[in-house]
Amino acid sequence: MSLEDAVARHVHDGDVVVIEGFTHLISFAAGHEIIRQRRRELTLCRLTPDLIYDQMIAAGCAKKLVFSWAGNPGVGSLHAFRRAVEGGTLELEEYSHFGMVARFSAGAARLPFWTLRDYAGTDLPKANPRIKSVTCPYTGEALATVPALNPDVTIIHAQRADAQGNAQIWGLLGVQKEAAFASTRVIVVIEELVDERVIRSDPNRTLIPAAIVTAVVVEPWGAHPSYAQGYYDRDNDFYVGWEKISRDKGELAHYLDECVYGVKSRAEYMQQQPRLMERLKAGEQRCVGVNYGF
Amino acid sequence: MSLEDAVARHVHDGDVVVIEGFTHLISFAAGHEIIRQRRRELTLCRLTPDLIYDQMIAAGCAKKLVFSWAGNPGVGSLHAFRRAVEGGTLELEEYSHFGMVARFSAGAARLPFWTLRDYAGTDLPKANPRIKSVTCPYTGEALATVPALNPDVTIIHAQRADAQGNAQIWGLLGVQKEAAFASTRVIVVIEELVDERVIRSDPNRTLIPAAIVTAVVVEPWGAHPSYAQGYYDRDNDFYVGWEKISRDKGELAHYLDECVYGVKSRAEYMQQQPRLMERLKAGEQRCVGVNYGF
Amino acid sequence: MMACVAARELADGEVVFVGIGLPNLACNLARRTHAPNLVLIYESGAVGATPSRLPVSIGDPALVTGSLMVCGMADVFQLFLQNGRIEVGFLGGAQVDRRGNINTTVIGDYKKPKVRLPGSGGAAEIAIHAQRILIVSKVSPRAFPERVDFLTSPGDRVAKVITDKGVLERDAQSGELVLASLYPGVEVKDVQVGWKLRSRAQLGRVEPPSSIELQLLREVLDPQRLYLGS
Amino acid sequence: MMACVAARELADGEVVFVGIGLPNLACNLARRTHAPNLVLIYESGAVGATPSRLPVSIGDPALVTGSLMVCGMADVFQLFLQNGRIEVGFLGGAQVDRRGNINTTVIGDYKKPKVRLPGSGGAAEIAIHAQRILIVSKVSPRAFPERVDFLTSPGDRVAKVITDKGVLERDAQSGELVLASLYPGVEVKDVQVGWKLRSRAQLGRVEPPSSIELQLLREVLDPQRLYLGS
Repeated sequence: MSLEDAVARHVHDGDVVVIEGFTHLISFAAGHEIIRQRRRELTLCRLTPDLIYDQMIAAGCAKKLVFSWAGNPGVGSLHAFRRAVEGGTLELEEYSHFGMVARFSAGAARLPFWTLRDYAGTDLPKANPRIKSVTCPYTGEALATVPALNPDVTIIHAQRADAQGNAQIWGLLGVQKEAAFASTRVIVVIEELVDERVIRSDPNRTLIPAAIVTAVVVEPWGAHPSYAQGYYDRDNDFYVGWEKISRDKGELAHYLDECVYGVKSRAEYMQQQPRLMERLKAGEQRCVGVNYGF
Repeated sequence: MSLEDAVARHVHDGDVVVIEGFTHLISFAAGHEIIRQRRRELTLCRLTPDLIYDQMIAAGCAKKLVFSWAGNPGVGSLHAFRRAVEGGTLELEEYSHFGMVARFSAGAARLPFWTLRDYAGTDLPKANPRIKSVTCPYTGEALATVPALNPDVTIIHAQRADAQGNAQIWGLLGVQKEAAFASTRVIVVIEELVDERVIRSDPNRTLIPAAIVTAVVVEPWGAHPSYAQGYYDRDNDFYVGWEKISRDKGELAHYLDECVYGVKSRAEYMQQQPRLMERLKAGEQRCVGVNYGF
Repeated sequence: MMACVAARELADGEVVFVGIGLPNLACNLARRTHAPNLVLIYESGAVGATPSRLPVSIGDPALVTGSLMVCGMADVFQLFLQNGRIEVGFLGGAQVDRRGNINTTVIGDYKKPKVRLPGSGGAAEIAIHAQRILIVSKVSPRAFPERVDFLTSPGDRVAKVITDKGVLERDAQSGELVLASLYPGVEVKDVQVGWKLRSRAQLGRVEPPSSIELQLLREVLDPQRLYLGS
Repeated sequence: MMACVAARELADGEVVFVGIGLPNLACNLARRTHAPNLVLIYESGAVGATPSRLPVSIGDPALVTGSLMVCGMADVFQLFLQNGRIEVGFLGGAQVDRRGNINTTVIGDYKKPKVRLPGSGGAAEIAIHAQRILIVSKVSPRAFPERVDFLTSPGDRVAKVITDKGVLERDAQSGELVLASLYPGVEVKDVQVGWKLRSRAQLGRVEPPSSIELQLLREVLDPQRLYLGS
């Protein structure tokens, strides 16, 4: 299925949408497609909104943001996000990283809440009344709780999968597994389509099984300017450059026009900037394999 | 460190002891060493007591058993266990598999309890008052809880580790990670000691980090008659044969005399039965590797 | 016969939580006949296994080699079962009662058992979370009492009980097991349970195993007759 | 200077939860001098990383390649942090107050912020679960108010605040930050905060960076001066 079709079918106005990936494997391709298809009133959830949600906020897709750290990692601010918050046009629901991880964990286990030892002494529960507490039935102590997060659709970028969607990920795993299992629909976007035998040769590497996958999309370089371990490096220059682009509404609009609205697909996006491949292509560092024989 | 030293130092009379591994990677070597060192009054915890706890119960190591399924998988009963229970000489604390998994999960996360949707309509909470319930602070519904399990010592058999104890496991993972993180002390018994570079070549494969490991012991074939994926197959003949041995107290005592008390180490145990290696040695089924480059 | 009937209960593409023995045979028979896309999930964490030999336990290494995914047991119970991803669960038991409740814990009193059975394992949560439960068990008045001695797995989601004489179903209205169909050559009076068993108004007659089913079972799936018995 | 002082605070063999920037530099400096067995854990899930280049984010691929373990974030927060396995945690913040509380959420009112900062990230739980917190932050009356506008991370476990002028410590009795030592050439009056800062009776004087420390920082660890500034 093409990414255009997958977004058209499975991402609707008003949906609770998750594009996960902690620095690694963030599906910018899917974010751009959602912008191109002008989805509106989305509730965007993610630990780290990162540049992709900054772009989606700037493009008017978002009604609300559920998050735990909104910055340009290692660089500075997300300026479209800041303008929206400081201007009062974006609703916020804010946790810490552990709180967001716990929300996805509860959602994935289909429990209504998750228990964590956290938030004592902080102002976070005052800012977010959905952070509550529960009393341990054994020790009597009070522990923090967060409610389950069950997105309408979660989009995961993975290194490889078979045609059914059995997806393997290595390197940083973030909360992708929990987000996918918590979700009603799951779109898996992959760098590389592989034969089922490749997946079956190393079943411990499979993070997301086809049984929970709604659509599989092959989209090489679909995570740029984020990265895919073993495929291409993070485009740090782009992250640094985003500070200047996002500070200025006009420049940001120009970026969207040129690199998002101005292309039809990720393939066109990559043709626009052919030097990316030579600059970012990954070197070789193969793992020592294992034997699954018996 | 030798297994003899590891057990002498880290397993004490009266301890809460876990030897985990779901069918796969059960450290029979450690169980036998505990029997040889005549540890007493142990609280043995494990989802499936399996033959190893049947042997430890027969040898008089156990005061109490915490478990969820006590049988000889695919064969029949654990007769030493049954004699002890039907004779009233073994204290039981019984859960379902999910309950035991949840107890280890709570212990590993250092929470006092874990929440699960389970036990409604069953007699299990009547048989075990430690199964309680909690009210969801969001939906008001009642959910089951189990208390954390934090063993004094957990013993894990792993396929390979470096000298520090960074241990990699593939194939069935059971609850080994949770049991190890829940435990005060962790003994990792391994098939193969590898250079740190092997571990570092595939960090996603590491299940137990050296930071939580108390002792590392190299003990090839230490899981027999259980198995180690990629090293040797399960000795099903032994499991089938256990039915006859364990039915009869005298035969069981004879087995312990010959194969446990009668040998000093796993190496001697293996010399006793040289045909095991040719019969059970694993074939080759290598995984397709991955690239960790960037 | 029981394996064939169980196999026919499975629809193609379903996600099935499998135990060892007859349920495993039934699933693999279904995969080779009408349901090639059945997804088998074992309690041990193996997903999508295509074992190259008949597994002797749910932790058999043959279920791992060449499977689609292997995950830890916390994931099996939280992400698959409790999450509601399992469409069919197989259970057996020493006792099955009038309401489809199952006992795999003790015969007699819990504190002073006459017979100590293995216990729940995953059976309690399979019965609670799988969308549809199939019980496979030989029928007799002793094994099918009015009420189980210990309720390990609630019967609410039990759809059918596949026995060696015929198939019982859980009646939606009364909640009790009723006789739904008989195997060839079996009469109603041959199905004896510990309560007054009612029959469906339209009692079905189960088709005998086809020659293809028999051949697969006897020559491919269980040539050593580990589970087929006869 | 701040990186050197932070590095010296780390004991060999400790398990450290590391952020990017100066804390990362400090840890890698410590690893190459007095603490070769420091175990670095990044929020992103990389354990025991030995990065071949200076990581530009805590999710840098260089932290993964050749690390000892990579785990999901649920494990990072539950099995490492909440489990109590982290001995030292590094934090920074837009505001640090008299009691060591940190604000990384908003300047001004939460509902109508003057400046919207990134938020907690993992800072709330690092402050609650790491056994010892080290704050690294440049000192000024604005950045060190009497009370933070928003309390993101509680100060209870703060051991030291490493600034660009000297080191503050949390006084065990009063619970407030006091001046503990000064860098070479800095006077007490140069350390300006938003409250009346008390000093330890015995005010320490920090040794300047050794030539080895300087060489490692400038030529090996951050040759491009991404984080060293000057």
